[in-house]
Amino acid sequence: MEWYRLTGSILSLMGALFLFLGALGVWRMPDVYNRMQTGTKSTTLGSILTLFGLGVYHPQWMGQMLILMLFIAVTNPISSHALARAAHHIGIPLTKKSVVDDLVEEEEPRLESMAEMEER
Amino acid sequence: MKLVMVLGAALMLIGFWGLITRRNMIKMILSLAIAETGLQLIMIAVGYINGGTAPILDSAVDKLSAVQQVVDPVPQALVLTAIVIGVAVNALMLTFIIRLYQKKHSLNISDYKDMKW
Amino acid sequence: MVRKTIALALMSGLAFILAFILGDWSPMERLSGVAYDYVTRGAADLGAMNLVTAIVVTYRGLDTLGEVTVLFLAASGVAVLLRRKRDEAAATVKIKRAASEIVTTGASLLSPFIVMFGAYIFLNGHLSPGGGFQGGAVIASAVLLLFLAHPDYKLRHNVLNIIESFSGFTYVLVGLLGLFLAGGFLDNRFLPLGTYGTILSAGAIPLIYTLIGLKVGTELAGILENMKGRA
Amino acid sequence: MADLIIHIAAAIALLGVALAAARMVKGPSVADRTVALDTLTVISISLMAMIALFAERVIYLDVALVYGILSFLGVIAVARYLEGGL
Amino acid sequence: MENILITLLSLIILVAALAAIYLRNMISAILASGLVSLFASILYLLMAAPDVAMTEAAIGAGLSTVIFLLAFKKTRDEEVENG
Repeated sequence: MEWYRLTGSILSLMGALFLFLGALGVWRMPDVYNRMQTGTKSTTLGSILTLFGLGVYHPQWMGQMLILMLFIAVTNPISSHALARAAHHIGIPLTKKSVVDDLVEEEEPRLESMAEMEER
Repeated sequence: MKLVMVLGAALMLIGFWGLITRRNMIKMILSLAIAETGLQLIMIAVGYINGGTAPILDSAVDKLSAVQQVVDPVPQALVLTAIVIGVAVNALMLTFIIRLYQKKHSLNISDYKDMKW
Repeated sequence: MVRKTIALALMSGLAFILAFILGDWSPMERLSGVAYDYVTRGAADLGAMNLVTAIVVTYRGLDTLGEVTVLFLAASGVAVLLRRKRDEAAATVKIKRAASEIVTTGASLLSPFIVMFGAYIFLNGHLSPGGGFQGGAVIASAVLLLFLAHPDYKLRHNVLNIIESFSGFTYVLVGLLGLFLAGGFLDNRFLPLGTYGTILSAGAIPLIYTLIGLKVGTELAGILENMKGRA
Repeated sequence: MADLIIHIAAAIALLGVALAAARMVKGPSVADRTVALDTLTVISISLMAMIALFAERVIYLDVALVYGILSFLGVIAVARYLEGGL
Repeated sequence: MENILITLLSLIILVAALAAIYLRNMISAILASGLVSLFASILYLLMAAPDVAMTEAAIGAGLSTVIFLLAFKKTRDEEVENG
């Protein structure tokens, strides 16, 4: 038993746990925004850990794994940001338990200016 | 792999069922795409050999005994082209639907009776 | 519901046929027939590691030519059907919501990488999975990302048309070269086979796959642009 | 031992796939379903890498690479449609 | 392991296909068909067909979803315009 195999497999086990927790949050959380948070943040960390663990397990594959991790780290925030903005735009309400909504202050003036543009 | 064949057959049945019973034309194209996926799954499953590996002869496959190790590459080549053609034909059908909609402003297939005999 | 009953009858008929076919089917034990030939001789004959590529490009190259023709017909059908008249185009100008800064920055950052990745895929078609169709789809996805980030992004049509016609013409020309200089139509052996397993090997396969990739990419991008409509 | 741990990791990731797919089918609004699809794509990239490890073929990773760089397109498309910008 | 994987993926594909046909909301149906194509891609990978899996991933991930969305939007826009 080589040490790096054990290290890599334990790393990817931790990553898989984070993936599972992210999916559990998607199932259990009360509203869209909370689901989005667990479903993207936690799975980003989980997939990066899993891929890094697999790269440690199989050192010849580390290059591809690093590229894959880079892709995930770049693309995942973009998609979650676009989705959150869209959900806020179409007016999906926040759950009763949440306390702040900072995007409202930013969105309101922009919405008004858009309405003006459409009138013109 | 029998399971995948059953899955492909079930997908074909679901797709054709949707194609017959749905009235919305975009839904019908969606059902047709699902039936297509089922057919492609069946074709790939036909070429599978138990314990086989991908037909790409790099260092992981011994070149001399490759015949005993790899799966059948011919169905894969067929399905490869079928997928690309499928998406182009779907786009063409959706274009027809857009044109029909611009004429009659309806997506319901029952409103188009011009060709009924 | 007469219609549902008829549909149910049809479905049960189809299910019966499928069950009849699948009932006594069992997986193959070993390769046989034409697949056996391709696997045993393909690598040595054509110098391609990826046997699927060898079949798509060379052994069944005529099918691929037909496939590219179907794709071309579908793309031009979409273009003809969705062509707009002048007054119609002026009437339907709409204000679309601009994408946020993160999406536009991400699009301009990522789309060159995606195009480069598509080129990598179709240049390595004979060594690893992938090839012209996948690479073309990836390139069309880069165009799609630009469309999503900039709603009124315009492609240059004449460049697109030139690339498409040039690659289609050269594809047939390479096929004819194979017919005259080597064994048959679309034979790849009129170029040297090179060292097995390097990027410049397998004769004309990288060239043919590059042409197919360009053609598929421009056609899918054209379909996308026509369906999006010129704002 | 190490092999067994990787198999357990794959099983745990599969449980996650089942949960997110359940949200995908149930989800009351379109945004919920899109979030679930986003989660599923990220999990399935890891799953593809694990399948490559089980099969001991490095070339399977190319599929994961393609999916990794293209998977966010569908989610962005739906998001842009929802906010009226497609 | 592989058998469990194939069984679970097949179940999810079946449910997603039924959802794609029976959901009232068209966007949800399009998303469900995207899910079918994603898991079909993993099944292709399990059946040792990486070329096909790559094609399905490249086309199912972005292109086909977007083509359906564009067609749906085009048949919706004008409805609003024309009352």
